[in-house]
Amino acid sequence: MKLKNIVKATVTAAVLGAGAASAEEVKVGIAAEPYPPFASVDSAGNWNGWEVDVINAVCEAAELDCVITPVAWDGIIPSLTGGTIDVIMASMSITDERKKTIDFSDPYYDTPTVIAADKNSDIEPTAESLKGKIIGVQASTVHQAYVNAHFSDAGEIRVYQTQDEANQDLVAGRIDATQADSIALADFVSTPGGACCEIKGSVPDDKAILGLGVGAGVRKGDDALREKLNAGIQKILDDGTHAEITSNYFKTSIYKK
Amino acid sequence: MGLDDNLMNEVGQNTADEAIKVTDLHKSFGTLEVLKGVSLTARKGDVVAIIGGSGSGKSTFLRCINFLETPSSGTITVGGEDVEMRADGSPANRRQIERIRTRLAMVFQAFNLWTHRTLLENVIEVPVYVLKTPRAEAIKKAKVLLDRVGLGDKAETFPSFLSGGQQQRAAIARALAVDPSVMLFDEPTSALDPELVGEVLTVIRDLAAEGRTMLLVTHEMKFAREVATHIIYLYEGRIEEQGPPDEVFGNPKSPRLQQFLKTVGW
Amino acid sequence: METLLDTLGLAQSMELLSLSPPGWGGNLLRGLVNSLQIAFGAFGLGLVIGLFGAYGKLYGGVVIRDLLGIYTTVIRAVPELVLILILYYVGTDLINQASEAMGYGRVEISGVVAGIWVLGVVQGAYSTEVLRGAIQAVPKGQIEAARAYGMPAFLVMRRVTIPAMMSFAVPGLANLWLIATKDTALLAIVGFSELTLETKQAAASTRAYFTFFLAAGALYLVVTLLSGVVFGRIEKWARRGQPSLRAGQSR
Amino acid sequence: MTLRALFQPHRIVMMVLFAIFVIWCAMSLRWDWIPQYAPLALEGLWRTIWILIVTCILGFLLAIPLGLAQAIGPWYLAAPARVFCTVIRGTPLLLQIWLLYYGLGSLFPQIPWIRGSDLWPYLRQAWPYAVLALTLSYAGYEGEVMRGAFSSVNKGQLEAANSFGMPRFTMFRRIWLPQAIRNVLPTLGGETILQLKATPLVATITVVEIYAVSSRVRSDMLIVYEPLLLLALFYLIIAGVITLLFRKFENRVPTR
Repeated sequence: MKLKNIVKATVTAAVLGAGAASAEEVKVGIAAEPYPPFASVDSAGNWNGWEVDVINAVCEAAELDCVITPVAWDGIIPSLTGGTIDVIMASMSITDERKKTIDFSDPYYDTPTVIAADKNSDIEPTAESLKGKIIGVQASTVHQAYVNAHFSDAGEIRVYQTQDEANQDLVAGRIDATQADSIALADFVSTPGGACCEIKGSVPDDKAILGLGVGAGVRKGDDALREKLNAGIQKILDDGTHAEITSNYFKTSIYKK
Repeated sequence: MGLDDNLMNEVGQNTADEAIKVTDLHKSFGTLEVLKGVSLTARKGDVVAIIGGSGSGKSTFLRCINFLETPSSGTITVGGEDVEMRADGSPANRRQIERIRTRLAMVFQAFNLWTHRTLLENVIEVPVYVLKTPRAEAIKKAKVLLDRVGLGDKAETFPSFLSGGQQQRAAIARALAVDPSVMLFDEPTSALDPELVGEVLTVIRDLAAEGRTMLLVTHEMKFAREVATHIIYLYEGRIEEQGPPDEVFGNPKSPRLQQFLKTVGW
Repeated sequence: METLLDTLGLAQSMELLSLSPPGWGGNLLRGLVNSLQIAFGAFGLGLVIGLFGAYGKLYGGVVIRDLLGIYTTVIRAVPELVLILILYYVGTDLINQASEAMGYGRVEISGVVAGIWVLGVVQGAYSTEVLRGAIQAVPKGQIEAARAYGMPAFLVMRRVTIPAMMSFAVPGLANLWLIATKDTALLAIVGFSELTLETKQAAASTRAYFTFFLAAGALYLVVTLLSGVVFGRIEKWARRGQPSLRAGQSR
Repeated sequence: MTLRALFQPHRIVMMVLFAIFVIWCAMSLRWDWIPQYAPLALEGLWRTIWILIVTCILGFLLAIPLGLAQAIGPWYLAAPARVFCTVIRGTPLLLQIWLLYYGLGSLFPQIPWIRGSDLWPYLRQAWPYAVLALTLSYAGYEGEVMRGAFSSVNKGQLEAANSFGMPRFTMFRRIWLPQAIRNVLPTLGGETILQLKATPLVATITVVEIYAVSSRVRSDMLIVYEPLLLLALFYLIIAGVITLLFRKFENRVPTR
């Protein structure tokens, strides 16, 4: 009987798939959408990049058995609170708004926020200069919040699922400028694909929105894990692992004391 | 062969021979009472033909006997076994009904063969899946039965590819496959083209001749008179007249029966 | 051959699509396997829900019928994307709460299972309607005959109703299967690494958007066309007893 | 449904339970964000609705030649129409949208004159791609439906028209098309609801319709269920309105 087999297969799949996770395993959530040079997937399906290396180093230092789990950036916080993942380490800035829902570890990197635009344009990272222009940002980021708050005079604020799509539209000329993390944009304009554009400078700081650097997010009250992560971050900062990883990717430090 | 209730009670020792006994059966659809107390007893080997105009309740009566319709009240005894009923006439014991149904093989007006199965599969379906007969044995028997109704060469054909007469003969083979103690025929030739009626009647006639117990709802008066051992004439949910065929057809007493026989061109 | 590819500017595309790294063809195929797995599971789960749903709608009590009515109406009026998000979060939330209440701690739900659950619930609503229509299309007499010969209800369903309704249900189910395969693409938005997400990742990493989107489109199309052939066969088989039955087509 | 049917005991119980659920939602979930986002939501709602209407009309207009070509066209028209419908129906809409937006978007930098053209201000926007993708999708599905509708028009009536010397185009316009449309009318409502359900996909190419607004709320407020539940309610209402409209429309057109 065919139907019976289908039922059997479905039930088996559900039981096998929903098996309880082993207690020690820590699922570290990263964004499923590539965010080079921090995290991107290669054609063999492996994740790599600065942040992935740091995740591995922190987990090793904190003696945690980590599993990297890609989830949609757009739903990464619900995935954490819902238990699909245990930690967010996806270049998430520590902001007051987010702290209402989740807890953060100490920051493990902090970089300025910049505006990139076409080399031939005279755009500057100021509200006056961006008046009437089309700005692209990634959804659910501090940049989206910042642009909404500070560049409300812009002609249009276009919201993308990934920074990559915003970059793509910048190249295609469909947006005039994009705001993102300096490292991510520096990496992008240095590639052949991003040769059209350049970084026009950092935007005026607003700690309340842009946050206090990038930290690891954990569920509220998950203090044991947060402490472990803090210890791990501190350890790789102290023993030079952090600097060593950074030197593999960048020319300067991306950690501010 | 007296079928009268009172008579039957007098010859009580003969109840072992009773194939089927229905007492005071009522059936209503909503406010419409279709059967108003019908009783009938058929002993082994009896062929009871039920005749009557349309709307007289003859098909409903047949369908109540194997609970395709739920009777409103009355009792039904099959092979000496009382069917357990609730006060509202619905079957109290589903298992019992299912068991009894396998002994009452029904032949429908619209054949109702399973169109997704071949004739052979249709015939072995109930023996194999309900009566748990070994498949090989069921197939062997089914082939004999299909041969008997003249469809031996059509065993692997699907019903829809056959004429109505062939389908009805296959349906009779399907009924025979369960070794029924009573066969119920619900106007088996009404849906057939006139030229196909004969082939089906021939099969039924043979079955009657070999002493099968049958209840037969039919419009074929000539045929009824020829094969039946007893005739029941239903009028508006009641038995208007009954008796041996020669009496009922030869010398109808009720004016309604006389009128009825006139209209059907007797 | 190679010069031809070169002149058409396709050589680069071929390289990008090659099966072993640095080509991304392997990723696409992996994504396709995931997509098909989810589609298959969801379709199966949908069938199970649909069968119960159809029987419930036809023979259930008033409460069951009303509940099923609400289920099919809501599911068929709300976009799959929204349902996927709601069911995904509700599902993981409920399972975790249940599991924590029983003292097991949080449970990991694999992407494939979550995808099957989410799409299966959506498929179930459509299956319910398809199967209900098919069951109603089975001639009453055939079911009556089965009952008249003493078949218990479940046996009637297994031996008569379900096989007999197949010929009416297959065209609709074929459509549902195609919807299931295409709906897996929506899971990309929740971050499951199925074909569409793999495609997007490959396209973003190589900037060859056109190449990869076209390649993925071709893969989906192959699945569709092959499914068409397979369902054509199934339909022919299901209709073997009916010489002249024309099946309706709907989306 | 009559009022009486609505007030059967079990339905009253269910409605009470539903009311309790609604009250519970109102009490225990966060709704303080609604005033802040209401204008944006209205804008998004309006965009969803006009995209739906425009793409359905354009798609239907395109579906007529597609259906006609497949039903009676010569092979050099029937074959492409058939391929078009197969491809549209055989691939996910999401992929089609991305192919149009990002695929074409990646080609523009390579073709400089496009940026200089008068069309560029439109090509920069996202909505033309959304409208194009949804129109083609609707045309693909509806073209298949129209093919069946054209084939099922009674040939005798066409012969009758022919015998009165009606010009071919008049015959098409006066007899064939109205009957074909009447044939598809019952399915059109369902197809339009399917199109409604396809509209949120355009949010992934930055078109701010109602779904995109709910995503914005979700990410701004870090809440999950509230905007999604409200969103589902919106779609239910729109789908209900579509059903009612088509029912009214159908009643006006006598069938058979």
